[in-house]
Amino acid sequence: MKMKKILVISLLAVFGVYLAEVLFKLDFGRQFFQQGVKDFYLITSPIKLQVANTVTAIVVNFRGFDTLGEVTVLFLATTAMGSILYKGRHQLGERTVLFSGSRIVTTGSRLLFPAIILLGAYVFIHGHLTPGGGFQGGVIIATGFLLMLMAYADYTVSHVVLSVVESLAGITFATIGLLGMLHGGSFLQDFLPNGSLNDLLSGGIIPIIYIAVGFKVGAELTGLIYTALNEKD
Amino acid sequence: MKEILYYTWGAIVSFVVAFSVGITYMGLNRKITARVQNRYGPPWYQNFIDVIKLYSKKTSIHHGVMHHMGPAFIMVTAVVSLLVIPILNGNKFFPNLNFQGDLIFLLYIMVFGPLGMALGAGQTGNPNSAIGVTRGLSQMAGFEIPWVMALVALMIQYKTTSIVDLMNVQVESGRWLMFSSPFAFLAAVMAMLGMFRYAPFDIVGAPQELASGPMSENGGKYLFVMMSAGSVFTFAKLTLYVDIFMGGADNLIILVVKTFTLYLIPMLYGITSPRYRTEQSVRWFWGWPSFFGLLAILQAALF
Amino acid sequence: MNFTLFDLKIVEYSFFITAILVIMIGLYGALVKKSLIKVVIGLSIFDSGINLLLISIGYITSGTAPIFSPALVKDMPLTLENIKKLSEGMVDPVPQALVLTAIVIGFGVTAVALSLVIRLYRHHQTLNIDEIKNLKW
Amino acid sequence: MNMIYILFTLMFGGAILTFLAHKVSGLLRDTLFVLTVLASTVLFYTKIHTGDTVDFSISGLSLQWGINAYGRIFSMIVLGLGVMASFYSVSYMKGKERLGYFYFNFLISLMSMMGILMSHDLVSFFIFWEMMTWSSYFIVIYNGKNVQRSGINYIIFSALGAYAMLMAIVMVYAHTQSLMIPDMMQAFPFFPAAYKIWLPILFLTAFTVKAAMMPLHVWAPDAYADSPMAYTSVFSGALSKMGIYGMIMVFVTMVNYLPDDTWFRETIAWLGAITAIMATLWAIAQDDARKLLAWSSVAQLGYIITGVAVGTPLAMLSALFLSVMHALFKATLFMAVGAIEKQTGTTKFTEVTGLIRKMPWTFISSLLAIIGLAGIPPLGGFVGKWMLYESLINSNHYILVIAIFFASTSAFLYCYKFLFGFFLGQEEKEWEHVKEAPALMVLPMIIMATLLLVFGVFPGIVLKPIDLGMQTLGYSTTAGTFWSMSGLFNEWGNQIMMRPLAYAIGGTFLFFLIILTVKGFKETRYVTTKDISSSGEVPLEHENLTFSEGFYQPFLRAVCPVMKRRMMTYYQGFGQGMEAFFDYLRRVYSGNGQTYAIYVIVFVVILLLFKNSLFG
Amino acid sequence: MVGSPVLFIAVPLLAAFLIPLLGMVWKESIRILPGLVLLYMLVLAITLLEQVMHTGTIVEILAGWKPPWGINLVFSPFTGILATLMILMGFIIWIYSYRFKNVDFEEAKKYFILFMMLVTGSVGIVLTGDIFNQFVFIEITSISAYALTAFYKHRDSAEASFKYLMVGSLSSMFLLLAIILIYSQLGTLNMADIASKAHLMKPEFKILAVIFFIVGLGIEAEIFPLNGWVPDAYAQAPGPVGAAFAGIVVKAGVYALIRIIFTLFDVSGTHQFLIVIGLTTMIISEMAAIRQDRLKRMLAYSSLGQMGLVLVAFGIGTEEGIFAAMFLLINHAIGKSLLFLSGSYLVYNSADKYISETNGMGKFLPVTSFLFALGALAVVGMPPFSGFWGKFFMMSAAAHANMLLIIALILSVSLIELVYYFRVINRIYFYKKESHITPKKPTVNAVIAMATLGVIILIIGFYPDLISGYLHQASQALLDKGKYIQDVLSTGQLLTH
Repeated sequence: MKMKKILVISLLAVFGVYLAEVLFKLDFGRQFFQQGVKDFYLITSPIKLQVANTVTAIVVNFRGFDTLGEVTVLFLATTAMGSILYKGRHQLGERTVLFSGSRIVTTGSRLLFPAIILLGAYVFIHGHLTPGGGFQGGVIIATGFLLMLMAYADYTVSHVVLSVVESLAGITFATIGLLGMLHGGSFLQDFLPNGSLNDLLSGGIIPIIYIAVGFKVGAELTGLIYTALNEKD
Repeated sequence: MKEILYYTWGAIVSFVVAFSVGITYMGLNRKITARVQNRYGPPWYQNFIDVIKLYSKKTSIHHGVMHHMGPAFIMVTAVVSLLVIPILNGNKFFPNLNFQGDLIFLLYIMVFGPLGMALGAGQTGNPNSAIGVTRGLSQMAGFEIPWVMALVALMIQYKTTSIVDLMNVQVESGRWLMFSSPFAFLAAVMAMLGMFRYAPFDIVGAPQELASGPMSENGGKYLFVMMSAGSVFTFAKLTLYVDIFMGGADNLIILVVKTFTLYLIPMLYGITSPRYRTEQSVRWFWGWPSFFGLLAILQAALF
Repeated sequence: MNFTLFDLKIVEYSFFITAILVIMIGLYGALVKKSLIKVVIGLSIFDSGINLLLISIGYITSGTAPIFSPALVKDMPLTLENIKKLSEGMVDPVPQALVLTAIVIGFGVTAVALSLVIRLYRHHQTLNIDEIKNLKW
Repeated sequence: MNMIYILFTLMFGGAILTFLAHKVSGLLRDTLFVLTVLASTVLFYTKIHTGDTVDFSISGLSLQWGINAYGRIFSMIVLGLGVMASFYSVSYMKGKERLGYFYFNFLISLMSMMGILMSHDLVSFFIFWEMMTWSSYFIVIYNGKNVQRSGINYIIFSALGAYAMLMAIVMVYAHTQSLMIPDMMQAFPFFPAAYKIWLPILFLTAFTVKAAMMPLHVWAPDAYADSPMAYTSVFSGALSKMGIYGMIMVFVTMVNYLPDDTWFRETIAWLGAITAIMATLWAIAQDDARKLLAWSSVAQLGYIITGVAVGTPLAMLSALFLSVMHALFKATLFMAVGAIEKQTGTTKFTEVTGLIRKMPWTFISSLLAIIGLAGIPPLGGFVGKWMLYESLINSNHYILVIAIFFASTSAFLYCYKFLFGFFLGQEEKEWEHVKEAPALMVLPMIIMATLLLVFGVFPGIVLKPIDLGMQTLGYSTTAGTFWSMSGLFNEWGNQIMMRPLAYAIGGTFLFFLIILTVKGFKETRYVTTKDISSSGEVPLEHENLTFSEGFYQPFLRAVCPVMKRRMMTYYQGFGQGMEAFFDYLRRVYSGNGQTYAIYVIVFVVILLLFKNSLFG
Repeated sequence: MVGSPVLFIAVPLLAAFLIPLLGMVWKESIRILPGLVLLYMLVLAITLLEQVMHTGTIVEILAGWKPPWGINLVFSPFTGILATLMILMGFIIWIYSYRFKNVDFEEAKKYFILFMMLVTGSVGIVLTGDIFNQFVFIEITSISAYALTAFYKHRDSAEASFKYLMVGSLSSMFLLLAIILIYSQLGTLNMADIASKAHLMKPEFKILAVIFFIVGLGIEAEIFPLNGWVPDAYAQAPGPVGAAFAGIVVKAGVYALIRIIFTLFDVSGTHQFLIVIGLTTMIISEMAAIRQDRLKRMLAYSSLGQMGLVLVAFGIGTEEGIFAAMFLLINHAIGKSLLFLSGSYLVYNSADKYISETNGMGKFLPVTSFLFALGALAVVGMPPFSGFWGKFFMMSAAAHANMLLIIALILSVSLIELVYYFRVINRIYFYKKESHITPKKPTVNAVIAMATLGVIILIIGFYPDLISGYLHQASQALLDKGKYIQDVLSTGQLLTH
């Protein structure tokens, strides 16, 4: 057992040293490469797309395909979790949280819940303007549900609703991509008017996609939590 | 047609000669053996009497086709090898088939008969006959090795596989091969001991212990043919030895003298020997005789 | 060798050093710890270390967030030159975008891993990784 | 469409149709099977002439099929045996299960053998070679669970050989950019020295496996013994000859160009001789006829290999002639065993005796075949043996000839055992019901046994096509110098005339047979084998006095030192050692996920540590 | 115009999102829809492949941004063939598993979604021209694979899946590290762009990136010390999923590894490394395979060995070698899938899937057994089945490259392979059935799927020219790095509608 520890530590040490040796050749804090894609993104995003948040522009537009994949990964994670923890037809596990929180907790949760949802919605709607976006917003929404689930022993979320939301959001994303293809010739191509920088309605398809993503992530994470919560045999 | 008649006539004559000489030898064998063992023994012509007796006996049973044919098989070996072996130097009187066969053919035809007879013996259903056959075949695998080694040594030394050529070599040089290839001769003689199946190699027939023996199911005409074949074959073998080792013979008298001298070897060795078990005899043949055979081959190959 | 641990560079490279340390800690957890939960946590930490490294690659000394917020662009026309000038002071947005994706993916994997842990516990009634080896050779 | 295509289409289509017909009706299946073989034989001999070729290409590899005179020698064996065995198997296999499967593989193996003979390029040669392997393999394992071990052995060794050949083929291909066998032969003298050594070795590995040469023979006895006898006749008679076919080509086209080919030839020749000796001894020790014949096949192939390796024209002639003869007599014998198995249900000498009067035709054909096998004149076996000895003596292989002679003398032992064990000995009540095998089974045997006799007296019939084939291989004609229609000559000018000798033998035999028969014809009557004078006791009805256990005990005691060691034990030891090693090795898959993860890190670290030497 | 390469990704994703909705309305749709999607993809793939063969590589840009700014999909002869193969295998496996989990709607739904995403992810890995995007697709594939591995509840599948996940997540981490290193040096993620700028990288970065790529992708490509999870995962996954692993997923991993080594960097020694690691993988896994007593584990190890062979063939690096490697790849996909598909019926009703439990199945499941034997013959490389050609081309490529020792090694390993396959065939046909096993008759759709694979094996075996033309173009496409860069960076061809 000791041997294993020593082995692993020495392996990791070698690994770390080699990694560090190479990384230390980088001039930290400066750009390491002559001409990368980031310059193009930084210029095109505000000028052409009218999107203030360059990261969002990259995530949803330039590398939107990645995001589609990412959404798929989440979707698959829920499906996978459902499949892995599936117990059989008409069998739903018991809740692992068996009792509700104290009154303070429940009341506080009930109070906070709409605010959290609202915050989440705000974050994903303003994804292209401020830091944040669909994922972040979705996570916040899921947090709200988590709070409720933890606070109440009998709080339930409808699987059907979650699934419908999830699917619809995903379909929206994919359909927008296909519409872009119909419109401009390439998948996920921007086909809506871009508006002007820092307007809520700017950035073409970015807000729509981010809203879809927000819904999707929210629904999926909620679903994940809910599945994990109903785990007890 | 004439040729065939000529050959047939030759064959019959050589057969008669071989038969009478061979059967006499066998009679003499009995006599000599008896004398050595301090017995009086039968007269030398006893075997003639036996043969005639057997021929005139009525044969009432046989055990089936193979059994019936067995003696004919062994006769084939005796007669055909006699025909292939030149009897006298320069093929006087008995040219027979000397040019049509060679030593290797001879080696194989000599097996033909015993195998056929073995089949006949097998069909009798007598267990002892099968036991005898297995012993005989095993022993054959033993003595054939030095025998072939000796022959191969001669063949490569004189670059021929023909008996006639070997005889001519001796006539021309005036030296018997038993002197120019002594090891080959030694090996061949040792193999001959096995070939004649006299003691110590007589476990095949096992005349004393196996009261029934391989031959015991045969009687009358079958035994007659077998006995005659045995005598003819004895003569044929001896003639072969004389031909290839002792310079052949110019006339029948010399042939008889030479063959009888040669015949004394297995006979006397046999009288004075106890008996080997099968595996012992097999191993014996693969021992010294084969060693001499090897020496003979080396001598032939190197010099 | 231009990596000198006791140089002043160590401060500059603290991001990298931290990231590598986090990676190593995570790996250590994943490779040595017996509890499946700890293994998953280790993997998660490893993931975070990588993300940290990824983010720090895009860092530019005293750079701003790559957001053309109203405050930033309020009194200049959106010309190419202006944007270029602004963008030079911004950190690289690409690693940030990548990290976003990587985090989500890491999350998905962790979720699957945890659900597998639940299944394993159900099946083996233990979380010790050394006892869970029905399948071997 | 070219006739060659039609031939293969016919055989392949016939195989598939036969397979399918199995589901429909047995009669249709049998008819189709026999028809396919017959039709392809007729087609081959009427429509396809020496020198016909077709060219085509697959994936940029240009390939060629055709037939030359050399291939024709072996096609004679393949198709001749094929026809005989097909008739035989229709009757032999009657009532067994999975016949579609059997016939399918039977036809495929016939087809692939023809393919081997007709391939002028290495790829199709290899393909057909492998098809032959697996089709025969599927027949070897036809007999159920007990024969799996032999099947696996067979396939392992065959694959070993085939892979060696594949390696040689790609070496040739890489070097000459051509797959044609003639191209290879032409280019061979200019190959680099290492290739010159390795190519023959690799090819010979492949061929000697099929020809069951010494260190690679261990599959053969079991495989021959365990496949259905109807196929074994082809298996041992024709399929093993494919190895000889290849070996001869290797020796003629490659070994000749080795810088020093003597040691090579000597080694192979000696291996062949040792094979012959050891296999003969093992054959003597067998109690099961199938095993006995199987070992005997190995021994016979040993002679042939020796002849091939010696490689003088006479030796080659003898090897080819022996190949044909071996096909004839070994097929006859296997068929006889099959007939006995069919009629009695066993092939053990210790169980069945005294069949001579119940199965006379089987007996006669096996008698003739045994005489041929033992090499006793005037049958075909003798002719081949004679040429082999003469060639060995003529080419100064003195010790070798002794070895061969020893093997062939010892062969008498098992020859007798075969005949005695089945046909002679006491007739038993147990086997009274046994009848002669059906005509379809007996007829092929009789035909082949007769052919053996004819070829023995007139060896020229067979030697003529062989001579033509050897001319294709670059030998000058041997007709007249080494053989005439019924005479044989050696290099020193000694001769042997088969016809007068055969007449002498036949005449003497008949003469004395007549004497024996005519004299006292009336009073000599048949008595049963129970009616014997065994030490004065007459055995009772239920007493079986046949001697069959430990038949050659004394002899085996004499030779036991050399039989203590079996090649198989070494292979098994090797196999077990390997398996233990594998078992040890596969423990790297420890089953612990964490260990696997550590492997990953170890791998990374190793790569990092050696990055400069690996990717520098 | 049927469509463009992006539809290979977009359509199945759309369908995957749709399935839960449609499933609420019409239960059968969860089975039919993936099939329709896969069929559509197959038609599309074949059409595009035909087109590509004549007009050259299709480069599809996404979101309207040209490379290197946007992500792009490259449908070259090389990637096209692989994608087509994967989709074909996916479709056949879909046919096979059409009745899968017939009674349990929820499970079936998840199975089909995951399976479809497994195929899609693999196709994405092959088609994409962006390393980060490739990473995303690798994750999509992996997560589906984890879930599918753990699909059966009553087996040790979770254990297998957890091992897979552990090693797999390490893989993704290393990939990310490699991507970080590349990005830090070049500021770009597009493969063609990286390839064209690779000389600008500092060598130590390049080597480190290559090492991380080799480790990360090596896990997906199942090279030796990184493949501990493979036998467990293959053996514990449901039969069709095992087939998909062998026929689809591992191909994607090998593709990614090959792409990195052949196109992205010019690091010397990688080819030799491929050969060495391929040989090691092959030898060790075949040695392990021969000692297995469970059917699926044996098949899994055998699959590893075959992939090692493929890597060796790629490592030879000549056009001939790549051609051979592609041939082997296709043969392995078809043959090994057939083995998994038919093999899982042979041991259907046995708990432990011992090889001995296939005894005598030849009598009860004649078709399945026959197809299994066919697959085994093909995988072993017996002529005249498809495997032989691959092996032969591989050998001759190696011989041309003067690697005779490698040929000898491969052949001796093939011998081992032959032994264990024939042992199974023997058992199937000639042993007596074990009494406690009740054979399970394959469903009609399963028979159709397996028979299709069998027919493909025979067709390719007898007529390899059918695919060899494509493969030649594919191998040229892989080797011609300059053309790849040019195709991608000069936008390629914009599809019009």
